[in-house]
Amino acid sequence: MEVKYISEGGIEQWFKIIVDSGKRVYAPVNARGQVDFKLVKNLGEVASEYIQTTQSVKASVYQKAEVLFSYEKVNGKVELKDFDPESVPETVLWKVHPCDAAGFKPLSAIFNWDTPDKMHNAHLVKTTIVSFSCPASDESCFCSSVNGSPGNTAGSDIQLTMLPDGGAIVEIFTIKGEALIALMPSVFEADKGEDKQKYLAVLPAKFNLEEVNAKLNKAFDSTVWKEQSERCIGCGACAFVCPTCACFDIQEDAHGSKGRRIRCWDACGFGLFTLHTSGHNPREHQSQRWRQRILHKFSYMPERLSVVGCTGCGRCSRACPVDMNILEHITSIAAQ
Amino acid sequence: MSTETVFEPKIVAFVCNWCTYAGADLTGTSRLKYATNVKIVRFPCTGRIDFLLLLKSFAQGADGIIVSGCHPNDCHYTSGNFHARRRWIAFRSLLDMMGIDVQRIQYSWVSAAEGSKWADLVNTTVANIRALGPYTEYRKVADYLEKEEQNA
Amino acid sequence: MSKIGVFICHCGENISATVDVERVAREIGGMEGVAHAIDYKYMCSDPGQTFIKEAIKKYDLDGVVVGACSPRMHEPTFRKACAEAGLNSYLCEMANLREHCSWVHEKSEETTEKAIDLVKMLVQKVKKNKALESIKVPVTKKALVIGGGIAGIQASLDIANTGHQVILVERDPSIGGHMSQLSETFPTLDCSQCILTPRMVEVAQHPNIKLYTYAELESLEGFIGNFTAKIRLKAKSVNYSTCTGCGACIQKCPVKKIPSEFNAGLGVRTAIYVPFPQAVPNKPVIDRINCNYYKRGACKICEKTCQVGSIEWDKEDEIISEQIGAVVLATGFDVKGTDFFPEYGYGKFKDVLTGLQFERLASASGPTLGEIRRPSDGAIPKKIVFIACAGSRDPAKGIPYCSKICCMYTAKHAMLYQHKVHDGESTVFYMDIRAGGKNYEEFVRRAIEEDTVNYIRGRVARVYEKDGKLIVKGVDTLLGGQQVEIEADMVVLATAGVANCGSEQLAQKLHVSYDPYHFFAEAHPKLKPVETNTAGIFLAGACQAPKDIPETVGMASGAAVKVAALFSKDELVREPIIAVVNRLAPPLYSTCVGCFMCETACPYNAIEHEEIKGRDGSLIRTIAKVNEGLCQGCGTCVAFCRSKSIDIQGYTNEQVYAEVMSLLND
Amino acid sequence: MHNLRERAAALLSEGTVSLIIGYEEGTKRPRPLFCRDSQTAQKLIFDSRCFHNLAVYITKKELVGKERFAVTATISSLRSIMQLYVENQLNEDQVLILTVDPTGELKEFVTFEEISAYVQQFELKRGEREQVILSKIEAMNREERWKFWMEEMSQCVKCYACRAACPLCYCSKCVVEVNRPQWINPWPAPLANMEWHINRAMHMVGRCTACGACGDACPVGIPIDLITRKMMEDLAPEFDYIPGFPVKKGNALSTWKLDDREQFIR
Repeated sequence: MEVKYISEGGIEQWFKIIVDSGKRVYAPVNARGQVDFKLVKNLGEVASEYIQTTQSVKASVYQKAEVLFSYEKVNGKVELKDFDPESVPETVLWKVHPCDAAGFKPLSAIFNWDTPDKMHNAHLVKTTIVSFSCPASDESCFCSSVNGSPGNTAGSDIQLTMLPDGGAIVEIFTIKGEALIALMPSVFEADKGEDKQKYLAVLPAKFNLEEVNAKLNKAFDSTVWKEQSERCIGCGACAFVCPTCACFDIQEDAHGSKGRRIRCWDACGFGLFTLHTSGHNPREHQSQRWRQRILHKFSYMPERLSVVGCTGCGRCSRACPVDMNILEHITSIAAQ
Repeated sequence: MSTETVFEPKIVAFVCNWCTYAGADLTGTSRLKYATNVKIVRFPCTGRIDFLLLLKSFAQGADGIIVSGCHPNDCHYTSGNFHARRRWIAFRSLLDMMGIDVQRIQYSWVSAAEGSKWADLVNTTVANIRALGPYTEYRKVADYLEKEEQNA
Repeated sequence: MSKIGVFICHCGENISATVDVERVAREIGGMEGVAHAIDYKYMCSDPGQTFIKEAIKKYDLDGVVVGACSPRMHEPTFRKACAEAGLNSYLCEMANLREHCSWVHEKSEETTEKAIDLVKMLVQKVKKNKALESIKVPVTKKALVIGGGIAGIQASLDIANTGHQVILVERDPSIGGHMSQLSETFPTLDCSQCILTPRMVEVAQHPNIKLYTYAELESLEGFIGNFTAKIRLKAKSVNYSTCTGCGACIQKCPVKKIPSEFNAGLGVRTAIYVPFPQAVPNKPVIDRINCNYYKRGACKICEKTCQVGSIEWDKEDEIISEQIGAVVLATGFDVKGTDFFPEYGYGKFKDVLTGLQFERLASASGPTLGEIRRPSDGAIPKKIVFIACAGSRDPAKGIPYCSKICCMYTAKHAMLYQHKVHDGESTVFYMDIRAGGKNYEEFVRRAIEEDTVNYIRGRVARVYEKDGKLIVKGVDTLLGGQQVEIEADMVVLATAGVANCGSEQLAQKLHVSYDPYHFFAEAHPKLKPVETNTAGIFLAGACQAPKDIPETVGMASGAAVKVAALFSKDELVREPIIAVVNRLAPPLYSTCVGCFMCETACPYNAIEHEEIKGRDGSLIRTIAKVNEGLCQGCGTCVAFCRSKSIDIQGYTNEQVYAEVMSLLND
Repeated sequence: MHNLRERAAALLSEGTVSLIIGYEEGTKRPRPLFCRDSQTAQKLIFDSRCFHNLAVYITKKELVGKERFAVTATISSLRSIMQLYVENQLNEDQVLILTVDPTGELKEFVTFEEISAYVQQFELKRGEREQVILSKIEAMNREERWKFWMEEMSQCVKCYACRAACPLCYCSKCVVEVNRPQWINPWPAPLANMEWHINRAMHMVGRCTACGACGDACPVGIPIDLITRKMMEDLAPEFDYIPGFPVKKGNALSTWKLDDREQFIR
């Protein structure tokens, strides 16, 4: 890993070069009273003074609905158009929080679990992640409880830590990162030896992951699920804002002689998610779906994919209309 | 104006079987001529016409829509057209609220005896929609891929 | 994949003249799921139908689309053909290439392309069609006839004579209608009452006919074979079971100056009255509007004179309910009054009469006992002018149609006048003489040639009074529009025949459609002249359009046969075009959540509550269920159901969706 | 301070009801609470901060079961509960409704009529937020409205939180899950989203009581509640109903008047 310094002006020039290089740049933008990743053309658009974007950066990497393949029947013959990895444009994700950057590891673990997911991988190959360490956090944040931290560099190609002078500590971790630096090496100065930790939010761990894991191993039949989930109204908000949720649905979009197969986001909280054609539903009650959500992230994934399915971004807690606060619920499980 | 430059709108007509469909039959038996742009879909009653079909028509490329049935009090099913009328009042104000062009939907009562009214309705509607031009505004968002490209 | 057969009809030249039918068949033949597509000169002909039947067997078709005329014309024909070839008849659809395409467009590329689209649309629909079985409903073999004129009388007798029960409802105190008011009838000049009254008596005495006079239909619920009619029996104030019809009360009644409806206002009647001497039933009713007792609370003379104490002062309207299987509408027509004509004095001139009033003057039972006398002074008119087309064929007056009977009765009137007043002089102003009908033309010629009636082709602009005479100003178009002025003693207007008052409201009660002039609409102008769009309700006589007696009688018998045919079976087979609530396997049972908003939406109260119970009998859910008998298949509930739990057979969501999509996907 | 907690505790211990759905303090604001014992009942609160429309739980059989239960209801919830009555979704023997009137007095209702009589005295008015956004939209021309809503709709992620939060979206199978035919594309896309929200609004005509739960639940902040609210406001005079005041005689779209407006019909 390489550490450098970049001045405020340097950041501006570098950002301009990145945009001019023709890459799509997504960065947090404050619009409609919400901060979310949007396509940006200049640094001025990028939001500041916020704790967390409403949706995770995931939403900027994958479309919410993606065409796996399309087809057309022309005089009796079917013409098939498969997904083309080359069609994915070079993308830079700017000002990603460490908890979002860290999300790509669990995502890859799921998508490449048995057979590698062509589409998922194509997106990652074309994406460079410039994360910014977190100077502040709120009551929903808990990255430090799930192997993360405000300065966590996992999943980042480059991480910036903003300094009082408007400049930043630049940590470069990957070739993709270096390539981005190489667009304008001149603006990068030698590391000034600043202590990164000084500029990070202070966020003590709220629970012990191993402890929770141990509890969960025995919790399958616990009454806790019903107690916690009674007020859950079964909407998919938590899943749709989550940086690691990967559940999807396959849909056919057929019109006369042409059509396409579409992969779109889904949520394990939906009643229909596991409904069988027969009418039988193995996860008939919301409590079972809630249990699935928690166990999947905190038990099954660590066991089977040796990665935690949660990065502690706290978005689900913020998005939940009925205050299903994941931090509160996990700590209560840990305390049992 | 040369024929190539004339915009030929696609118009779908949702009509009831008892009044307007029969009225359109009368237009035929009376040999009255009208534009070929309109194609009739037959329903038992205007009460049967689902607002989603109208939305779908626009999404699938219709530039205009005609919805027509029996005059008030003449509904073969007594009140199907009254229910329909309410549905359209609500639907219309909703579409307007959402910024969808309500001028592209022409509602009408055409009885089994009004063959000439049907011909006239079709011709004027075609003319109106032609003046409004193709409904690309709506169609543009119909296929989300295009939307994504606009993004990029 | 489906195997659809498509059959494109040339309809002689009707379709092929503007549509390239070969191309339609060719292009459709290339469609996904189309197994066979041909075109032929006359698909509805025997060989045409044979093509379809053979193709069904040969290609094992699972759907048929016939591109021909309107389904309203030949759908039954082709569905029957399919059924005969073993294909469920509801797997056959028609594309309307004639009324909706070839007849309304010029020959062009577009016309052919439209035809292709129309067929494609039905092909996509038929792919989603389901085999349906027709519904059987019981038939109540009792008919309701509304209106006791010659039409209603004839229909009642004909139905009754087939051995079925009939209920005849008449608004007035007696049956007979307009025909009983007529003097002689064209073209034979036989006395109207002489031929009518025996029929009236027959009705009264017929064991299968239940007669309700002075009664009106209150409401009609239900459907073909299973109607419930509520009938209002207006209070007659006279107990018919005891009344002997002696007429003493009528003699004594002090209120004597009420204009007689029967005499078209030319005569008078009493407050307790029988409309005319040959009335059936020949028993009086009290006209409460004019009766002293009901007006002022005092009199009761009739009660005193009545030997059998039949007067019922406190009698109230009674509403009875009858179960019936069919209805014949025979409510007849009415004529415009002279007050409708400003140019002829708005009815101010006593001696300007309507044809109907003249009938009464000429009738032996009339106010003048058959002598033609002026209402004003009772003098015998020496000069009389008849004006044909008074109102009729005059769009400006809102009556563009021809009233049909006027030409003939005007000729008759002139003839009767000449026979009664030998030195009289009669003139007829006419537009055209329409004397189509057996012996009709001969009849008119007789009036002109033998009875020297002076026919002037032209319109009368004005009629005004000048010292006791009526001055008729008109033109003779045959004499090059020359002005004609006649000093007449009497003017008779052949006023237009119009729909009877209240016919619009009645139509709405019965759910039958009516034309712009409020005449009831037949189901098909040529092939279903006595049926209405509402199954089980038939038309007889002038309530459908003005017509003369023979035509009316013929139509009444026609309607009677339709009723008899309906009553010939115990069960009626109905089209299965009805709504259905989906049912699924447990634990879902149905997607219906039982909000029952459909219940309020249904015009036929066809939505019932179905309780779904568990094995232990405990209530699981209550969902909607459609009554097969009551549902008429309008589909309002379908469009209304939020969860799409109700669908309508024959027009299912899948079917209409496929149609619409096929029009637009290209 | 009202005696909600004591009353709740009593109801539970006496066994009058087996469950009370109410509010407790949450991490950010009050949140729904399910009490099954008098001890939990001590967590109950009911004040102006209580926003959630608890009527949404009434139609969830897996929660309320077959036994008698109570719900603490705000005015908004009461309006929804009335509509649920109209739509045969709850029976008077199973539900006890608790509310606290503006004077702080605890009230209990069982029948539709009782609720109706109480709700009658409250008028349904636009709040500040509604006023601001709606007047903005009302000022726009058609093209601007289209642009505005397309921008909003392109945010929708089809999480259906709006549907889940609405007490009147109780269908066991929503039209968006019907796929024969597939009326509305199930994936998030501007048009599919637009169609979903138009459909939702149509299904709400004459039913929506403007509780705002859908808008509140939307994770991406689309003001969808205003669509149905605007419809309610615009159509109430037309179809003679009082906004947010359900009556037991069908629904605005399942009934009609002979003289309903029709100038737009040729």
